[in-house]
Amino acid sequence: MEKTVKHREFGLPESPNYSITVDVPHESDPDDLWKDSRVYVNIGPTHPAMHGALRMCARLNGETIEKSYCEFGYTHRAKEKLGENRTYHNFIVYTDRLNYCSALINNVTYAMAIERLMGVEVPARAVWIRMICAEMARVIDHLICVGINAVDLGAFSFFLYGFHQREEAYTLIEKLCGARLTTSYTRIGGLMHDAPPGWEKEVKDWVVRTRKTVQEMDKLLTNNRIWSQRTQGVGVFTREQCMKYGFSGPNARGSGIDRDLRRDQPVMFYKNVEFDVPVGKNGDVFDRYLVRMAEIFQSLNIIAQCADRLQPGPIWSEDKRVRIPDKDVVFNTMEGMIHHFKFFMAGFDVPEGEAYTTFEAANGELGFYVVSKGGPRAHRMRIRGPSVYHYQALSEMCQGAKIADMVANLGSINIIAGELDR
Amino acid sequence: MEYIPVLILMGFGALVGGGALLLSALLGPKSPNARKNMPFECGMNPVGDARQRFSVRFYLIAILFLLFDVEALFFYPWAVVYKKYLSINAFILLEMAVFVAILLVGYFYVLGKGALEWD
Amino acid sequence: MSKDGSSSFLTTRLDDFVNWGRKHALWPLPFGTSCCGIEMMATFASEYDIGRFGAEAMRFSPRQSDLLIVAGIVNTKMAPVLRNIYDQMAEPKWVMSMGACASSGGIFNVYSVTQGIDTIIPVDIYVPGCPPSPEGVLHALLRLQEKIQQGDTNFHRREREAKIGGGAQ
Amino acid sequence: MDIRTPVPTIYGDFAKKHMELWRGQGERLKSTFPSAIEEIRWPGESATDVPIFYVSKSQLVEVLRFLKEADGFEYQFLSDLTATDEEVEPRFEVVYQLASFVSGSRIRVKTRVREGERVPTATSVWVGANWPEREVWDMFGVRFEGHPDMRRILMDERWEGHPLRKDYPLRGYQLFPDPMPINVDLLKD
Repeated sequence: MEKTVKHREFGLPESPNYSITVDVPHESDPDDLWKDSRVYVNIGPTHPAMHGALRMCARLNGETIEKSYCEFGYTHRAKEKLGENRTYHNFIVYTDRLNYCSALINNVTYAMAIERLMGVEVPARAVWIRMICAEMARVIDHLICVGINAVDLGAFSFFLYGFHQREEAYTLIEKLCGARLTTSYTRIGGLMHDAPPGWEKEVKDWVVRTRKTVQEMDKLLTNNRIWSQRTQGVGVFTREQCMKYGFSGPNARGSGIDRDLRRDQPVMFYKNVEFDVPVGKNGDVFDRYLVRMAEIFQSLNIIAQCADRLQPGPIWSEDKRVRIPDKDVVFNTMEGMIHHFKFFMAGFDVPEGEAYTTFEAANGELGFYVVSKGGPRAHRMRIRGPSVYHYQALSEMCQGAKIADMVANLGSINIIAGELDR
Repeated sequence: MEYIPVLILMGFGALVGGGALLLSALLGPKSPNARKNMPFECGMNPVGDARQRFSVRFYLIAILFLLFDVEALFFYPWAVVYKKYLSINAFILLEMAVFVAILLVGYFYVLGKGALEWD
Repeated sequence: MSKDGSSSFLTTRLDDFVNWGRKHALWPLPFGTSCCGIEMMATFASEYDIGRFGAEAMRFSPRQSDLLIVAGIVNTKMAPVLRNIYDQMAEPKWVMSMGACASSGGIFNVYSVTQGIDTIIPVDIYVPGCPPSPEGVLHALLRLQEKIQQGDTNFHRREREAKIGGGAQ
Repeated sequence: MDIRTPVPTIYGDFAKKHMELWRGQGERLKSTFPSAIEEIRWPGESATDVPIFYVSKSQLVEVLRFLKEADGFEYQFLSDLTATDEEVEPRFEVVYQLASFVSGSRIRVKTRVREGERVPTATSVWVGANWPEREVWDMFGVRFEGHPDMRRILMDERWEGHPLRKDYPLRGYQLFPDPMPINVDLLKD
């Protein structure tokens, strides 16, 4: 690839002219005062309304968007290519950079995908902790999505309330896995290490405080006249459109599609936990906001139930292929040290096969399609990010809407650049 | 007679405003280059020229705002002397009512003509 | 201003004063692309309030900002955009490269990621961490303020070179 | 101990529960499209979680439409559309992951494509297939016949090479002086 740029070359290759003059059509006829010429505007990667690095180019007639197309790929980090070049154990680090607002859900889904390929059973305590982590990640993801949606439409204090609860959740997650955002907590066949003693007690206190705060947030915004006028009837997406575009998660439930993978396709212990699935009616920004707020309360109930059922027990599966030898065995015996070395350097072999494992992530159906040809590395690691299918519908959703409504639409479908560009 | 404080206020305002501009012009380093003079388009290179014809609606809304804003301006001197003259006779209220009534007529005319509807 | 670019007593006092003024009013441009953007939001939010250090006025246009915080990965599609934004910033400008991805490409040594934004723009301060904790970002901000006070950032170097170059023409 | 042994906490006996539904669907599919279905891999015999139907390229869109609309199938949800590089001739396999809300079952439809061949687009069946097809073109170089705007989606439009191919190096990037300007003719009616 001779086009490869040397590593330390400073600055971009210079280009002769900076403003590329493309002839923009001026079809405004002089006699019609009311008809103006179309404005071609580029709401580019660095824009407060564009979460992460997204880009929308639109043709405007005054304030209304007549035609627009969206672009992404500005944070493409080649995770699928890395999936083919990293062992299954090393790839865990990349999974929590997918949807970085709820990193734990990606870890749990990836661990499940590989355990399913290997037929590995994880002990009950690890599954219960994984469920608590997944639901906690869902709560903080909804908090930031609804918060940012409110900030884009002007309600800043609503965001600060949500962010405070998020910080408390961060401290709990930091106690659990040492990192606030990029957790990398689950392992194939178990967890990194056990939850610190008394952790579930603190989780339950956090649940009580968060429930109170979210009720306050709900009072602050739901009956707020400005908020309902800015969001009701805006960005309406009907059931058929959602099915056509492959919507899933809160965006689909906001339009009345009653589907939740935790209930329809139960993994882990979601069968023995009661929760119901909030479904909206008319699929506008307000309904998606209400569905997310209701889901926060449901997830808090699930966390409380899981925290009650947590019993002490092993967190690692007994399967020899994935079980990392304990430290004293590694330091004192030759076999332990060799096993430890081989496990981390060469990686364990996953038997040949392919599986498409999906889980209800915070903003939709997150799927890992893993094809393994028997080696320590995947032959193909495909990550199905729900944001791709949601962002695809943005130009149809904003057809004929005002620019300000486009900002509300984008905030409501919760696009995360990490899992959009992979 | 007591216009000195007003002059002081205006002078102080000019001083702060002008001073800030002067200081930044003097102390501020200047290094223009082609990419810096390009208009900011969210990081992209701009396409076409910015001289586009805008619809008349924007101009209409601007003029209407100007009109009612200046109307609000006239309330200030009236409000200052309002308390003193009210004790003499209540005619001051009638004067302002007439002024507002005339502008309300204009407002309802604008509403009737539908100038405030956007599309 | 003596020939070799070192400054006499009077201008040192003025430079100190000007640097003091600049360091306490660093208006950031949050160039948040990926995970570090979320940690940057946590730094701006009420818990680790960056407003205590004068950097609260978050500006999204390069014309009104002094400090470009590149939080998150800059891949090959984003590099020209970053270059445009950096060039369009008004002159006293500094760059904080937040996180491992911005500083060195981090764990993504792949075909689409520029290995460190210092191959694209001159950087004043690097913040380690993936993502760096808000305390790390605040520490980097204070450290940058010290550097501005001492006057050994890229901007000051450019200014001195311009003076010497100016003198030579 | 591999994909065939069900794991209770992950999908449990998903394959056993839907097995006879899949068998029935497989038979009906083979009878309605005798020439189109080249091969079927069942979860029990081969190492996969759901049945894989290998469909020939020529009748791909009819089979997908049939799977979507025929009663007894109702796979209205296109969960994912991607491709894999098999390195052996025919090189690429385009994969359609379908899910049904009615029966809750999932199946996988694959079609084998040689280098440089074109696959009929599925945007007429699901509009949501538009961007994933562009991504398959960007990453693998498999073009889709009849696609509204076949452009690169992840990489810059001036990028050379298709990164997810097995012979493409992991490192080494190409830099461009200017970002892509706004594409005005995409915005014309």
